[in-house]
Amino acid sequence: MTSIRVTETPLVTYVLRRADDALVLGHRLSEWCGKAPVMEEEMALANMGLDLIGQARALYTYAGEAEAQGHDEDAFAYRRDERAYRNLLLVEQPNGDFALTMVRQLLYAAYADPYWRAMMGSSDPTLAAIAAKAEKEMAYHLRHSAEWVVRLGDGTEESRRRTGRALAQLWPFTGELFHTDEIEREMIMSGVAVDPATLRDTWCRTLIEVLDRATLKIPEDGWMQSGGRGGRHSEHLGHLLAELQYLQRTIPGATW
Amino acid sequence: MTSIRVTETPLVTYVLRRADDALVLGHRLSEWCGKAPVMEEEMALANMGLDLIGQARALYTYAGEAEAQGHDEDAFAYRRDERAYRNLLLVEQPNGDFALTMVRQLLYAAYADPYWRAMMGSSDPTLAAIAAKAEKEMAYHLRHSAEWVVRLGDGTEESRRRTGRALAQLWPFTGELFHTDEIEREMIMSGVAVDPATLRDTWCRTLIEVLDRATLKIPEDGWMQSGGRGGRHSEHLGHLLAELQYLQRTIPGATW
Amino acid sequence: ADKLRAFQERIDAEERIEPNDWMPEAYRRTLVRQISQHAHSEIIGMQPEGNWITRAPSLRRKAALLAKVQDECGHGLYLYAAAETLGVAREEMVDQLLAGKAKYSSIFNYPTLTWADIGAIGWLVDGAAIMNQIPLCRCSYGPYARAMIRVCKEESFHQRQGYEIMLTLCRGNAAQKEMAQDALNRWWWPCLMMFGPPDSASQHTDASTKWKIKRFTNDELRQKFIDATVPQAHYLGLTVPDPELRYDEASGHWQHGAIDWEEFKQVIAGNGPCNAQRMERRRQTEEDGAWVREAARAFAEKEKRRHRVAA
Amino acid sequence: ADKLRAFQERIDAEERIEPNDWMPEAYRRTLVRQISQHAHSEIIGMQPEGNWITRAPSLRRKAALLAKVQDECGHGLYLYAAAETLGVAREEMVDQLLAGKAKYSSIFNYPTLTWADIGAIGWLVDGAAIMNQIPLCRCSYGPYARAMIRVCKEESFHQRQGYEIMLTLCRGNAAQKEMAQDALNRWWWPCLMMFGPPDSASQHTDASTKWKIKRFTNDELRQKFIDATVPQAHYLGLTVPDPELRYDEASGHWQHGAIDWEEFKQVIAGNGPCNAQRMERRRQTEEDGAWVREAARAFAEKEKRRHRVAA
Repeated sequence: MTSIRVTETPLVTYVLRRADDALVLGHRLSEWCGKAPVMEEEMALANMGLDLIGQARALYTYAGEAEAQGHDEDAFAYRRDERAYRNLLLVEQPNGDFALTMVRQLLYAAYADPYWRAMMGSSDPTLAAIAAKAEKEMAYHLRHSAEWVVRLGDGTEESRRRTGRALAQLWPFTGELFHTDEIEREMIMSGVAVDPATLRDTWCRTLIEVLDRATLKIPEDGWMQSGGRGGRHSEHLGHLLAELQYLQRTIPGATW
Repeated sequence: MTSIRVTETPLVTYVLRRADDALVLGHRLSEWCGKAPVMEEEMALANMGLDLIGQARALYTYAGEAEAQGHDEDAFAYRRDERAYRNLLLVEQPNGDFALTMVRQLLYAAYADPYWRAMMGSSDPTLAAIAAKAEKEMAYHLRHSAEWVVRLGDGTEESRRRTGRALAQLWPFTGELFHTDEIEREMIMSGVAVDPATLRDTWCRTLIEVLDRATLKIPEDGWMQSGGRGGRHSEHLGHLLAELQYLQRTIPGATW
Repeated sequence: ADKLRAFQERIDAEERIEPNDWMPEAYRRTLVRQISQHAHSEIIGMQPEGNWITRAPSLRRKAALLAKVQDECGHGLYLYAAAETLGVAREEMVDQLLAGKAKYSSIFNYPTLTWADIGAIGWLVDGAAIMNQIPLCRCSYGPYARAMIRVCKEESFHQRQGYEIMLTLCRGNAAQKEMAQDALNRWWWPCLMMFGPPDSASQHTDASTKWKIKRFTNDELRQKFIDATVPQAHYLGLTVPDPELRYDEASGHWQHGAIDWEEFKQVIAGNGPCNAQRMERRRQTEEDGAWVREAARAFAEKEKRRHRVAA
Repeated sequence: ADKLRAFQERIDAEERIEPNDWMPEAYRRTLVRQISQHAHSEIIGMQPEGNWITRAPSLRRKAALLAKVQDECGHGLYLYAAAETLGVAREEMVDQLLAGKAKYSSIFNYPTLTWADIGAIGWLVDGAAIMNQIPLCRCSYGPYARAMIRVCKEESFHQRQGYEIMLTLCRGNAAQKEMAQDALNRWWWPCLMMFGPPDSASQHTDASTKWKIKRFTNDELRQKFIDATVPQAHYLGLTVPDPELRYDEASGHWQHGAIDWEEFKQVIAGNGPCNAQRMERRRQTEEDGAWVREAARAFAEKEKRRHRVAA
């Protein structure tokens, strides 16, 4: 067995969930490397990927401290199976075309930016410090993805069609952003975490404003998918992890 | 380390090379599953994939016997790194579109069919027995891929363009089919193996005949790529193996 | 009306109806709907299992899985052929699927997350399918009945194979056993839903029963499945994820807890975890393959002309 | 002729030529060719390293590699900008690359097969690049010289990072050390070829030297590289794959065996292991991104009109 077993406490689980969000989305963005539609966008996509991988590293490290079982950032990233990953379904969706990637980034950043801003007031000083850095980064992701979504939505027929389709495709994965469960409630009660329900209005307003400029409409709220927080993923995550983890699984226990 | 170390003798290496050809091409064909352009072709692609995986299994098992280090078929398939794989570069090339897959199959089968026919006379009875089965299978692959190449070459403008492009793209990988080295020569001398040089005329005649019906021309012999037999692959093989081997690498030593 | 009576008499006498025989329009429609749904299920069903072909953990399993998925495609093809005997073309049926107008089994809208899911699908999904399909081997419509005989034979082979995968995992290491239990946890309830809504809510049963298309009610088949499967789970050393499950000595049946029909409704309505993905993939495949089909048509045309000229 | 003499005098006085200064057409052409080739190399060079971003063996390495590839793109961008000061648009240069009319460094036509290749590229390829580029920081053309100062700073950071990857592997387990040696075996000779043909066969040296674009010959730079690198390989405990390599006490230089210039010729001619793949990928990327660039243009047009109306 090359997999670790995580000793889950509410704090460990809470932190791992955010770390997984950041890593998986960062990994997806890194898949664009060398394939961006304009060279300037290579830089931007890499920037955003680096921000997210950085957030993941800080959060994994903190999860390791909170767990106190000697697991470092790489143990969490490289040695947990798909079912132990706790990221949102939204962030694991494949890149699709550039419109899909940018809409995905917008949907996530419009949430993550106010989320981390609020988390700056966390009663947990480590999380508050991570939040201060992450908030600045996510504000940039929000700005950047919003600009592209506006440009694509209000660009050509083709770009508008693609952007609308991306929005429709990803919308069912946005419900999960605002879910809470027993674990999260415990963290909220103790002031460690913020209640995502309090972020929903901001998220909606941001999207309405951006999509309005993009000449697009927010989809009607239909059925929402969920499962990521409990490790019930889409079929896409397994393939991502097979690639991500291959080397550590092949030569386990080495220093790289 | 989850990788094995192969004790290479000329026979072991010779057999592993053919086994790797069959496995990698079979794996590529299996990637088409659920994506074929017509349902009848799902059946045909799976058939060919199964034939090749079957050949690989027989050959790996024989390599294990010849090596006598207790390695079974799965040890060779799942626990060798990219640099230890010995397949032709041709068979690891990504599927591309249906034209590329069929041209790749034609180029390989036009060689493998006469190869296995000749190998039925091998002085090694196990290889002769494997050859008898493989020859029948490869005759079908040749027929089937030839039919498609003719149909696509002499179909529409679009299909002709794609088929021609596939041929140009894959042609540089055909030189390797006819290479021999020290190891192979030893096997040829002892009557275990056939000299691939003796198959070249048949191969050429088959291709000229098929491509003629397809209204296409055999490309001029330019520079030929090689390296697969020595484990110097293209960048594509590593990604294929990351997927192929993931589970055995993750939970090593288990029975499946 | 005479025709209708004669038709029903043949049905009652357990005679097979054949393509050229007279049949009521509703009988034909019911059969087309059911057979094409069944064919679509086989084709869409290739996706969740196909997802693991490239990652199967041994060459033997890889070959068996590829062969299994190939069989499913074969089932789809001869079911389409059976439906075509009722005067509807395969293309038409596929178009209906792509347009979202035809259904397929809701079970294929769940994802395969681990290798154990391949075992669970063979054991449970194929097991449930067989329960549904064995009575169809005696279906009143000849071509469908004959197709089902062949399908059932292959399915029970698949089912044994799936069970054997589970058995191997359950006798394996802790990680493997955990994987097997996890798969059972996720597939159990969706499999019970495969038999359709409870009899109290089912719409099609009455006519289908009269015409001997259907011979058992949903609840009867579901009970058969549970009775057959629970002991197998116990033999594997797995826990069925139903805390209310208990054996009723009096009836000799295993009684199950309440099924979450809301989930079933949502999956049927297109909201299962993979509905969108499955349809998108099928649509993409059709789109990507269009140029190939066009080339094949163009070539066939040319060949025809050439033969005409030669003749 | 006066202008030409004045120009050469400025060059000889180590003055920088700036975009608006007069310059001979051949000087301009030489610079455009060299700078754009250099820019293309940075952009194409993203591919072999990019191939390992998704498989990097630790998060630290993953982030560092992604950042490195991003830097390369940045280098490409400011080199294109430097070339643009000579009156040629980036699009034009990229078109020339895609049409196969412009070259890029032949080293990027070799594949990255293992993680150690990422170390080897940083250590050897970037090391060789720096040897080539440090003299360019004093190149007579101002914008190019300034771009190179920035590039060199980042490259030497990358070079240290690559060496550190190799060091970690060489201090690791047997599999890792083997990986490192294998990478050195495959990259050594191609890296020596990066300095171009031997002086006896080089075409561009003369004019470029007179114009102080080039300050050392290919062989001089190659020797510098070997002298710097061989002791590093020894420190790593690796064997340089050149049986004829030996230290010449008299000259204080490492003397190397014969370079296979036929291989170099073939790679330059488009026959390297990855030439076709690299170009195809670049072409595909351009094609896939066309709709995005079109949308951005259309949006910018609309915005302009809107501002005009508002004004």
